[in-house]
Formats: sequence, structure tokens, C-alpha cells
Amino acid sequence: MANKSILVVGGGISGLTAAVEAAEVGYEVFIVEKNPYLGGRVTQINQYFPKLCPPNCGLEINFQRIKKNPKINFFTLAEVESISGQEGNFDVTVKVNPRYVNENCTGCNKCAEVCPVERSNAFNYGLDKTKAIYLPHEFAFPMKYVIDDQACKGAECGKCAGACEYNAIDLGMQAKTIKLNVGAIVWATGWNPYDANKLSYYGFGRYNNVITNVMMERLAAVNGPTKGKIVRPSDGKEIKSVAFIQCAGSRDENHLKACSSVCCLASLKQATYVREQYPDAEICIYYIDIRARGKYEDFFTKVQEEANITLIKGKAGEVKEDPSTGELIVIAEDQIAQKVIEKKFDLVVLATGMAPTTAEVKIPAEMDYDEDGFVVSGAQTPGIYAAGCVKNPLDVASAVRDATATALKAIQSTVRGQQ
Amino acid sequence: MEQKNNQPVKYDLNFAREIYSLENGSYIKQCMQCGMCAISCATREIMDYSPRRLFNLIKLGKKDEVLEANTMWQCTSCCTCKARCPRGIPIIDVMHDLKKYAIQNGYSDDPRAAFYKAFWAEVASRGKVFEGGVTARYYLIRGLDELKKAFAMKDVGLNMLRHKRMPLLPPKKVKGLGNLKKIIRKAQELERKEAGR
Amino acid sequence: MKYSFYPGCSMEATAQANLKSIEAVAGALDLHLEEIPDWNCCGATVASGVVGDFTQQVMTARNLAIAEPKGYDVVVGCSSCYLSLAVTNKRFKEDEHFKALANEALAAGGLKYDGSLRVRQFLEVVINDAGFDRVKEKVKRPLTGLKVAGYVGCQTVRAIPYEFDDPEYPVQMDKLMEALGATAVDFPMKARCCGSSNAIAATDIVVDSALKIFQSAAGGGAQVIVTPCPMCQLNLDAYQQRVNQLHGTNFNIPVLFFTQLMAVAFDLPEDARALNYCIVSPYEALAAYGVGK
Amino acid sequence: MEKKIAVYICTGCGIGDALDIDALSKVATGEYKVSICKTDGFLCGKDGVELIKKDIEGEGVNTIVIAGCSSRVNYDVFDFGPDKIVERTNLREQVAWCHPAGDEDTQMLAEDYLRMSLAKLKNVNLPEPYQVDDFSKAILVVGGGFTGLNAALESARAGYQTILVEKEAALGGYVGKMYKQVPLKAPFTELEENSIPALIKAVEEAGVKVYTSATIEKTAGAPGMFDVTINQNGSTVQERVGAIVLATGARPYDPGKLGHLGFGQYENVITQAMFEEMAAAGKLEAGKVAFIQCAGSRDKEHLPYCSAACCIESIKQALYVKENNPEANVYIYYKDIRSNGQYEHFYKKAQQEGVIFIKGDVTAITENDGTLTIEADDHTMGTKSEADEFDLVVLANGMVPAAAFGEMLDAAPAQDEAAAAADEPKVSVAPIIKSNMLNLEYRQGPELPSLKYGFPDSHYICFPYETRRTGIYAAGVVRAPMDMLSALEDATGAALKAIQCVEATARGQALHPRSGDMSYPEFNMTRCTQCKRCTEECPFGAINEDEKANPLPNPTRCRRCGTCMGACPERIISFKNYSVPMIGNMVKAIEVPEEIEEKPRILVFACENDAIPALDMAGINRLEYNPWVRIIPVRCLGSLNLIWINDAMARGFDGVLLMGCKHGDDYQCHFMKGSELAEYRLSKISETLNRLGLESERVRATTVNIMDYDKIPAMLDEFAKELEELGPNPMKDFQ
Repeated sequence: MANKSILVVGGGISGLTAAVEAAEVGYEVFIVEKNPYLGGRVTQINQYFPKLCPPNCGLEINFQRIKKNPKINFFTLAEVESISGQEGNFDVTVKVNPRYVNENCTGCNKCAEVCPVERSNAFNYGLDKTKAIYLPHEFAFPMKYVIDDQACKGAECGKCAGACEYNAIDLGMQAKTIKLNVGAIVWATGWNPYDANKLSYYGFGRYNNVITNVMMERLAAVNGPTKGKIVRPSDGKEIKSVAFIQCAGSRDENHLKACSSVCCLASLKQATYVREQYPDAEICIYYIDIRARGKYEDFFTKVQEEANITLIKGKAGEVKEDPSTGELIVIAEDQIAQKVIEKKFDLVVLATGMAPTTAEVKIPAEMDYDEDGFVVSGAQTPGIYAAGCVKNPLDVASAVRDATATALKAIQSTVRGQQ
Repeated sequence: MEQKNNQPVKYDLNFAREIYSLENGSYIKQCMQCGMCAISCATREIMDYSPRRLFNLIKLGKKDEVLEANTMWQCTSCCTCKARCPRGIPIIDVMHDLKKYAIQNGYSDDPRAAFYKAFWAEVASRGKVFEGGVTARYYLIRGLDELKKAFAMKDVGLNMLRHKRMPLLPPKKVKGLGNLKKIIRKAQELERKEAGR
Repeated sequence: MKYSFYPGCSMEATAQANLKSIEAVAGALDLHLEEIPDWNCCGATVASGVVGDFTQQVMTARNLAIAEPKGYDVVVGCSSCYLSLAVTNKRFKEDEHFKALANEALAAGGLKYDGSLRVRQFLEVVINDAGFDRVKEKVKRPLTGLKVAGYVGCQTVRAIPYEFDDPEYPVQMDKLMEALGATAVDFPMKARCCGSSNAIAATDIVVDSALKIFQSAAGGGAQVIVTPCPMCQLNLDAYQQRVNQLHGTNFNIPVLFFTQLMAVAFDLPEDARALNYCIVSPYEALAAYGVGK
Repeated sequence: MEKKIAVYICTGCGIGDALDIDALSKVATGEYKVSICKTDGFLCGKDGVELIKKDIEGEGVNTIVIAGCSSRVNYDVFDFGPDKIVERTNLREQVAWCHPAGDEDTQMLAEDYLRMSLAKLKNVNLPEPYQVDDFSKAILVVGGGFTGLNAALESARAGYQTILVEKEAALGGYVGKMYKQVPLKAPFTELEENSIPALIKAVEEAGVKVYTSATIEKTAGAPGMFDVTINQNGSTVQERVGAIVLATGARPYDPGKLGHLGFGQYENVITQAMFEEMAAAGKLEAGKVAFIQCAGSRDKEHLPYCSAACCIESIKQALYVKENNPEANVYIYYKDIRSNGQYEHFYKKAQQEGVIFIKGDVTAITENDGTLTIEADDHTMGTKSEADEFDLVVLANGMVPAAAFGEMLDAAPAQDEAAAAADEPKVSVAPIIKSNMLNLEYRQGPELPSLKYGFPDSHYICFPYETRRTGIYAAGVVRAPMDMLSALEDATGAALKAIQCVEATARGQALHPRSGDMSYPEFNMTRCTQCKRCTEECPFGAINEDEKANPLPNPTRCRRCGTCMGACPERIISFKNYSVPMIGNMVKAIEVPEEIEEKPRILVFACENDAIPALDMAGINRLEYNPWVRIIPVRCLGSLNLIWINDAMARGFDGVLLMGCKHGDDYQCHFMKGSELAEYRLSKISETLNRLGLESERVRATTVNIMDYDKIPAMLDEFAKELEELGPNPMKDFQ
């Protein structure tokens, strides 16, 4: 008897969507997420283009849908270790890493108050710190604390365990293995921001005021490291000018060969963040082509008109720092003006693109990948489907559509498996 | 680019096709006009056209502008543009092709053309390079005026001489020079055959 | 470890210090270099501009063909030669059509190259094969307090990008200098072009490039510049006085091959250090490390 | 169901420290005569839950009040089965974590919240699902082009009976006429064979029932029971289906309007579609061809949007020419090359094949001796340019959705006129274009409302299949401009949504965003005055009207927002667990201190989708705010009935604040118009309030999104300050 349940790997917007959509048809779903919370990359985004609305709004609805639906099961801090079997009958081994905090946690924050150790806050891309025991962010679902075992001093400290009134802290918690039997698998492990350190000509990592677009989201977010104030990381100063460098790694044979699809719109969106906080700031976008497809063209037009940005046709070639002021000099060839220009900025934002997670970690099954590591669509292993940005670089709405489509593909696999 | 009498520049693909057929020429077609090369170049401030603009001129069919440009001669083969080009165009190799093409087609006014010829003559005759030899050949090609200019630099040369940096005698020729010459001749023959392919 | 060694033309002329110090340092680190017999010029980046890439690469391949029977990795001590040899070698490995054609040409001289060798730079061999630990062991006179600008130059890291270091902001040579006890200074121009062969036909370019490099090195407080490249070494060394004359500057930064500084730290004899070849005198800067005229 | 109520007060997470729990318990046991009221220090712990379960078993408790944390957390811990009513009184996030411990005002707040919960329960009943016998699970796909065929195939492959209706005699649509198609898979460089013939075969093999030369004459009914009248060559058939995928495609932009690019003037200036036909017919001999991008698109005078597919379609067509004759000269004039994603490889491929790309604006096209000359501003060269001797110029003339053709209907003319006459704000209504695709028998119009430019798209980023006509999902280029790869995904996604709709409908459950909700509005028709407010304001067109203007509800179209309930002046619309009296009782349960006590009261109606989580976030961040506020969550501000404002003012509340979602062009309301409608309704009562001597400023609407939690304290303090300036509500004395 084949199995009608579906495993969804990755609890970001694509995975959540695939899971919720399949469950609302009536299928049992398991979500395996490697972070201690669901929501993935979109939880770190301040606003979506083109509506400039907060991602947490849609996530809240999705979490409500999960909460109300007994057919959805999820594991956080979990990774798929192996897959065997075939369409309609896959055996999957899932490793669940220790949270060191059990289900008793009420989210009261007493533990973090007493924790003596700090760690770099990955949620804010290292722009600030949290305690070693922490709530990943205030919207975290599930709302349970977690311990970073790289930072935690363990039982020798134990202050958090002493402070917890609910016996929720288990410093000796071990990883455990879970076995699942499912009919189909949706792989939706998403993307990583392309490593800006590899673009040494832009000085990321050497110059504090060169940041990436994902960091910009955190700087602009009210629950970010600066409470939403966009400032220079080097000294916390307000900014008078900002440059956005498009195709930082994308459309590049040496880095990501594909276009990442979203960065043009993301930079236009981030220009609105800056404009809202700094009515007089100079905003320049260095680009090759502005890719605002379909109705996004309206957003492009609107931002151009309302945000008063300067578009410079020419990929930025280099960024230099004036060490005395922390200012950055962006050098580019303004192709319309037919000359090389050097302009000074307080902040440079690299529009780094999407590297699929499968560029680094492959699916433990027979699958094909393209030159950037994106999963090639089509059934290499029937019954395993990629969804969202692990397959194509997509904006959120497209990823959601793709995940919805993939939910049907997975359902079809379980139906075929019945025959 | 200068526009004569405000007349529209007329595209002519014939010259472009000729350039595209050079050893590395077909890569030029991949240029997406991003301009990364323009910034990467160590000598960009003194180049007539950035590689991007040069590729555009090729596309337009502006033969004289392209071949009279100093762009390829300013190229020092530092590889920055080649390492960075998002479209994977081996720009320095394209520049080699353009230098060769310019020399072959009689566009060799640039002093570097003389230097290149001198260098090659030196290699071809001994299998190794001897700076003294290259320099002598260079001034032979460029003539006396150039030598006068060089005189201003004599302290550099003297300093080198003083620190045993400029041997006056050439190194030994390659023993297998005959074979090397045969190899080179054969290579050139094959290359011509390939180009005509 | 045994290696086939390709010195290149400059080592017989302008860069004899390079040859001397490489040989000495290699010996000290148990790296056995065997010169490729009857090697010829690689054509540098100049020959292609006259005869095209193919002919230049075939000419280069003659050296590889001669070295192939031994099977050792080919070690190169010159950046420009490395560019020629490494790129040619890569084509043999990746482009079957090229390989067949090139072998047809080589056959005219009775040679054949299968593309089986690895082409490596001496700098990379020191770092990866000898290793920082062995280097540290050999240091007799730690270069404590010496501020070094590691001028890697262009082709060393960009011939095959990311092969062993970042193509634009390399760090490996700095680490090597730290292993000698020296301090590597922040040096943004460390991988920019020196002007290359324009030294003869367009000296302005070299003077201009050198100025920027000196400014950058001096900005970091460098006492000496080290480089793995003979062309870089020559341009920065020979034109330093000229830069000062033309720009009213007074740079006095000795420019050494990194191997010369290793020889100093290893306390190898003067012949290995070959400091007398330096045009800008290094003796003052290195006085504290047992170096005297 | 006879309710047996028990109250459980959790004292953990600081609640016990903040409040006098005994006094709080007395509210339950004393005021509300609840026989079981227990406290626990860790109610969500094993022992706490066990305590409750024991009472359920032993005492027959079936209605449980958890006075502790927010319902956003521990939803699973406090789930005691579908036959139990659970009410969560938020003493943690909304009391203990955002108000000072041990304070008199904090205690009053907690006691009021418990009162509100207990008062609410009087009108809360377990919902019973709406189910009828003859629900259909069949899926209808309208449109037999690339998207429609794929949607039908995917639906059939999932095991659902599928019906496909195509107006032309042959299936295939626009793509069917193509010579070849753009790559849909890695490496994204190779032209693919036209997939339509294989698709048609697959659709037939999958058992899809196909009607060609057929149109939809009428669509009556509702999800699970749509009765569709199909006209095939003049004769009609009726089909009952559960849900519909609308995949009627797009048409090329009218090239007749592109005279400036020589169309109509020169025979050899043609459109992308014409070129496909030429290529399919093997006529590819042109030796020099130019493609002009954005011919109509990205142009304020024509189509302001980008048509999304044209760049890669032109690249494909350029490759046709090169494939046929590698020596042909092919130029593409463009603004920006939009080969998004992996189509970058396709762009590069065309370049490698020798296609010349010119970033520039075409300024003139002329004909000389039978060939065409193009003048353009070449942007990357900074010159005017000219190229001549073109045999063919192909205009990439973009796309217009099939839904955009037809007469534009004004959905609510009566309301507009009235509003215009009274110079009052009016609620914007999405236009409906009579495009003759579905011919819905809906009171609000015969087709899907269009979002912009005639595309019946979803407005939501997170929920791109959100539809304002439940059970009808637009897919492909009728919905939004897109390329074929997107259309393929869209077709499959829409098929899933249609399947989900028929399944949820059969279970009697609501669809997104209140998915799973089994309550639905019930109408007490005896008191109906036929005012039409409910039928006009329903955002989903769920309510039809009979000829006497009586509302005819369709529960399976309903999305349970309660907008009808809020609109009804007679208060005849109720859900089993959400009603006008339920909220009214909560308002009345709040103790309003007398004027002399100088403790004003502010009533907040907060949308549970965004405002309530934002208030929770204020708590989680320990942001302190005004203790005079009492918060009542509502499903949507659209469900706000003005009687609640009346009640509140009459009770002596000093002010009422509505916290809803953003409205306007970028609205965030999950039910489209809820917050806008609430403001509209407020505007109607301001005069009445003024007449009663109550300043209309006392009642105010504001928008709060989920990330605005940091602004909430100031927002409330400011309102409180303004109310203080106005002085106490004069009605207090009449209590």
C-alpha cells in the first residue's frame, strides 16, 4: 500500500506553501526545516516589492493555517540524511539536531536575561549579537528559545537552566533520528545570498560600509540591528548617499551564471527605504539591464518618479574606500554619458544574487543540476520535485506559485503510487 | 564616439565578421555591454576606447577607428578584465588578436607595434629574449627620434647597468633552435589554415 | 620533492637575483628543482600580439613537451612565463581540437605533449608543498618588526583565477611574510598592474603605475616591497628614482623578490640573498636582520 | 450544546507577579458564577493540561477559558478536540508583558479581559459545516491554449474529472501556431519543438472531456455546484463542476496602433505572431531581419506594463533566422534585455550565434527600394545610428489579456451616485469587464474583477492565487504577462487550487485565508429590509439577489470575513461563533469607571490578521502602552457593525479606535476592502455623533501592519491625549 503523505524539505516560503496547499487538499504533510524556526529567508526581509508590505503578515496567515491544520507536522533544526525507495513509497531518515530547549519553553525570556555569553546574530547577518540562548526573532514560529551550542559554555555554566521556571532547558539534549515513510518529496531548500567575499573588487569584508542587499533588509527592518534606522555600519552615522550595485555576482560566468531575477526590483525597493528615511539622500543604481518584468514595470516607473533615483547604465567596476572618512568611491563607466565616473557614497549595497542551496548541499537522491547548481526540473527520481528558488531564481510571488504547482505534482505522485 | 556632421552612424557587419573570425574574435559577440572591463583596466585613463566601446565599434563596423585606436596597445595583459569579465571574454587574448591584425593590416604607428615586432624578431632568432637585443631592434624600427626620447631615460638604463641588471652580452641561443623554428613555422601554417576554415 | 624548473629569459638577465634566491630557498626547503633542458622563451604576452595565441602557445608547449617524460610538476618563477605555461597547459587539458593541432605543430620538431603535467608557481609550491610550518622552522632571523608590502602583481593570481588565491585581493604571500616574522601591511594596490612591458615603448605608463603602487605601499607604512614577478620587480626598482624625479616624491622603498627576503630570514649567504642586484638599496631597511654590504 | 464553562488562570510567565489572581478569579466565580475556576503556575505544562483534561472528563466541562498567553501560541497544547469550545484570554502578551505589575489599572484591564471572554461565550456555538448532497468535484478549464491544456492535464493526472472548453475549432491557442518554443529546461539554450501536439494527445489520453468551438454561455451556482452552460456550435450542454480554471490567454497588442513603427505602412513590418506563422510555413529566407522590442509595451501611450515574454520570444525568433541561415544579419533593438533567471543563457546563446543587440530607441523606419531602413539612438555608443537593407522588421508587440476586451461595468453605480451627491468618501470598486468568458450569474457582475490593465490577477504576493471569486482561478497570460515557463507553473498551481477548492467545499470548510473555518453566515430573513448592503459589499460576490432584492447567500462562495454582518443595519447576519450580539456583549461586559474616577476607557477593535499579532509583538518586546485601552479582536474590520460604536459610546467609552489593515492601491486587507469599508461606515456616522453632542473625533480608524508594533504605544498614547483634551464622554453620566 503506497503512502499518501508528502515530505516537504525546507520551511521557507516555498516549502510552507507547498505543505499548506497540499494539506488543505487533504494530504498529510511533514516539513523538515534546518533552522530553529519556520519561514526561511523571507522572515529576514523588511518589505516585499512592489506593495512594500511586511512578509511577516503573510507568514502569520501561513502559520495560522499550520496551527489549524492537524495534517501538517513539522520538525525544526532538522535535516534529511537519506532517501530510499521510490515514488509512492520513500523511506526518509531525518536528523533532528538538539535545540537544548524542550517543549516546556513558554518564551518568557528569563534564560536570555541571565545568559553570560554572546554570539553573532546570524538572523541579522552578523550585524549584531544575541545571547547564546535566544529567540531567533520575535515572530519566530514556533516561539521557543534555542541554544547555539557553538557559543554556549554548556553545563559548566548552566545559568539558563537555573533561571528557567519550567524545566525547559536540557543542556544534555542529543540529536535524534526520525524515520518517515512518504509517497512524494518536495525539495524546497531555497537559496543562499551569493558570497560577496568572492567579489573582492567591491571590498566587501574589507570596507564596513559595503554591505549586501540582504543586510540592507535587516538594517531597514524595525526588528533589525538598528531598529530600522539605515545607518553606516562603520560608525552608525546617518547616510547622505547610497549606491546600489546590480549583478553583484549574478549574470557572471565567474560567479552565478544566471540572472537572479529579483535584484533589480529589490534594489528599487530598497531605494524607497532610503528615500523614506532620507528625503535628500543621493541614491544611485548601477545596472546592466533593469529587469522589471510584467507589471513590475509599474513599480520601476513609480520608484523612478517618486524616489528620485539616478540610474547609471554601467556595471560598477570597483569600490575604493577613503580610509579617513569611511566614504566609498564607486567607479563605473556611465555608458550613456560615455565616460568613466567616480562617485563618493556613504553606503554601498551589493545586489548579490541567489545561489541555490543545492550548489553546496545536494539532494541525497539521483538528481540533475545546472551549472549554477539549480535543480533541473523533470523527474530524475520520480516522486521528488524541486520547488522555488532551488530550481529557478524567483521572486516571492513566483516561488509561491511554483510551490503550489509542485504540491500538485507531489499529489499526483501519491496518486500514481496507489495504482 | 565622434559623429561626423551629426549624420547617423551606419552599421556595417562586414568588418565585425572579419574580427569575429580571429582566433579569439568570436568571444566578442558575447559582450553584453556591462562596462566592467572599462573600469578594470590598469591603463583605462589613457585608452582611446574601453574594450566595451571598442567591441561596440567593431559591431558598428568602424574599421579605422578600431584599428587606429590605442586600446589594444595600452593593454598590459594584466588579466584583470579577463578575470572579471562576466561574459567570460578573454579580453587580453582578443587584444593580442587585434594587435596582430593591426600589424598585419598596416596599422602599426603605435610605438608598441615596433616593440612587439622587435621582441618577436629577437625570440625568433635565438629562441630566447635578450633585452639588449629587443631594445636595439626597437630603436632600429622606430628611428632616431625615438632614441632621443630614450636618452631622457638614460639614468634608468645606467642604474640597471650598474646593478648588473642589463647584461651586454646576449644569452646562449636555444640549442634546438632549428627544431623550434620548424615548430613555429608549422604552427603558423596550421593557424592560417584554421582561420580560413 | 622533485620538480621540473622553467626559469625564463629574465633570470638570465635582469632578474638574476630571482634565480639565485629561488635556487637557494628551494634547496633550504628540500624542493629539488631540475631545469628543463634547452628551454625556450615562452613568448610572454608579447609574441601573441605578433603571431597570435596559437603559435605562441605551441612555442610554449615545446618546454612542456620536453619536461613531460620526467613527469614532475613544472615550477615557474616568473609570472609572465607562468601565465603562458599555465594557460597553454590548461588548453591541452581542456581543448581536444587545440591539443591535436598543437601536437601536429610540435611534431615538426619531433615533439609531442600529452597535457599530463601540472604547471605551478614557485610561490604556490613554497606555500602548499613546503608549507608555512616548514618555512617557520627554517627561519633563523625572524623579520620581526619589518613592514612588508606584498606586491603580488597581476598575472600571478589572475592567470588561473582562484587557483590558489583571490585574483584581486590575494593573501597567501602576506601569510608567507608573516611566517618569516614580518608584518604584512594593508596594501590595496597589491595586485594591480605595474605597467609591464611598456617599460621600453611607453614609459609613462610604468611611471604612472609605479607611483600609485608606491603611494599605496607607503600608505601602509611599508619598509620593503616584495614580489614574485621579475617584471614587477624591475619596473618598481629601476623606475623608482624616475618616479621621484617626475613627481617630486622621495620614495626609498627597496623592492625584493620574496625569495630574497626568505633568504634573509633563513640567514642564507649573500650570494643567495643577491641583494647587490637591487637598484634601490635594501641594506638600511634590512640592517637589523644581519644584512650588511 | 449545553455549555459547561470552566476558567483556568495561568500564573506563569509573570502573570502571577503582575496580577491579584484571587481578585481575578472572583470575576469568574462571583460575577459570572462559573463553578470551576482554577489557577496553575504552568498551565501549558503537562500537569496544567492534565488538570483541564480531568475536568473535561470528570466534570463534563466543554467550554474552556484559558486565561494566560495569546492564542498565537500553545494552540496545540490547548486543543481539546472539535467538540470543545476554547476561549483564550490574553493576560500575558496584552496585559502582564505590556503593563506595570501590581498596578491597579493593570488589574482592572485583566479583569475586563476575563469578563469579555465570559460574556463572549454566551453567543459562541460550535459551527456546523455547510454541506449538500450533490457537490461536484469536477474541474472546468476555460481556454485550450498552452496554459489551459496544461491545467487540464495536471488536474486529470491528479485523478479529477476534467472538462476543457475552447472557443476555437482546434486546441492549442497562440502557442499552437508557433514554429518552435523557447526552452523550458536546462541548459536553457536550445529551441524546443512545439509542445502543443503532444499536450493535446496527453489531454485526450488522460480522459479530459474537451469541447471545442465552444463558449460558456452561463455560469451559475457556486463552488462545488457550478452549473455551466456550454454553447458548442449553437447547441448547449450543461455541466456541473466544482471549480474553474480560467485560462483564456492574451491577444497580441493591436499593431494597427504602431504606425510610428511602420506597421500598416510597409508590408515587411510584421508582428511576432505573423513571424511565427511565416516560420511555421518555412518562410525564413529573409537575409537581414530586425526585431524591435517594446513595440507598444513599456510605453505610456500604449501598454504601460512590460509584456514579460517578448525578449525571450524575440531571441527565439532571431535564432530561427540564424538556424536557417547562419550568415543572416539579425539585429535586436531593445530598452533592457529581460532574459530573467536562467534565460540569461538563452540571451548569451543568441549572441554567440551572432545576433546583434542594440540598446536604443528606434526613431524612424523607412522603406527604400523594397528594403527597410531603421534609424535609432544607440545608447551605448551615444550616437544616432542607421541600418538599412532589412528584408523584414518584426515588432515585439506585447500582449493584452483576453479579459480586457469588452464593456466596462461599473459595479456599484447606485452607491457611487449617492456618495457623489453627499460628497462623501466612497469605496473603490474593482472594475469588471464584460469579456464574455465566464458569464457568471453573480449579482456583482459576469466576470472576474480585474486588478489592473484588465488582468484578473491576485493582489497578494504571498497568495498569488487569491481570487475575489471563490473557486475560480485565473492562470497564464490572462492573469498577468508572463513567459511560457511561468505559464506552465501557473497552470499547475491553478489546477491545485481548483482541486483544493472542491475538496474543502465538500468538507464544508472555508478557503484561504480562513481555511478550515466551518462557520458561515446565516440570514434571519424575516427582518431583512432589502437594503442590498450585504450583496453590494461582499468582497467575493457571494450573495446574489432575487428580483425583490432579497439576499440569496451562497455559502460555498463565502470566505467568512463577516463583511455582510458588518454591513447589515438590521443585524440579521450571524455566524455560529461570530455575531453582532457576541461582540456587543463583550463591549457591554467592560466596566467603565465613572467620570470622577478619572479612568477613561478606549475601545479598540483590532483586525486579528495584522493588528492583533502586532499588539502581541508589543507585548513580546515588553513595550508598555496605555492602560485605558480594551482590545476586541475582529475577523476583519469589514465585519465592524456600527451598533458596536453606538453601544460603546452609550456605555461611556471615551473613544473608539479601529485598527485595520492598509487600504488603497497597495491594500493589505486580507478581504480586499474590510478596513476601507469600516472607514466608509465611520464616515457615515460622524454627523450623528456630532448631533448627539459627541465629538466625531472620538471614533477613529487607523491602519496598523504587523511590523508597526513599535508604533503602537505612541499611537494609543496620542489618541488618549486627544481624548483627554476633549474631556470625558458626556454619556458617562447617563449610565
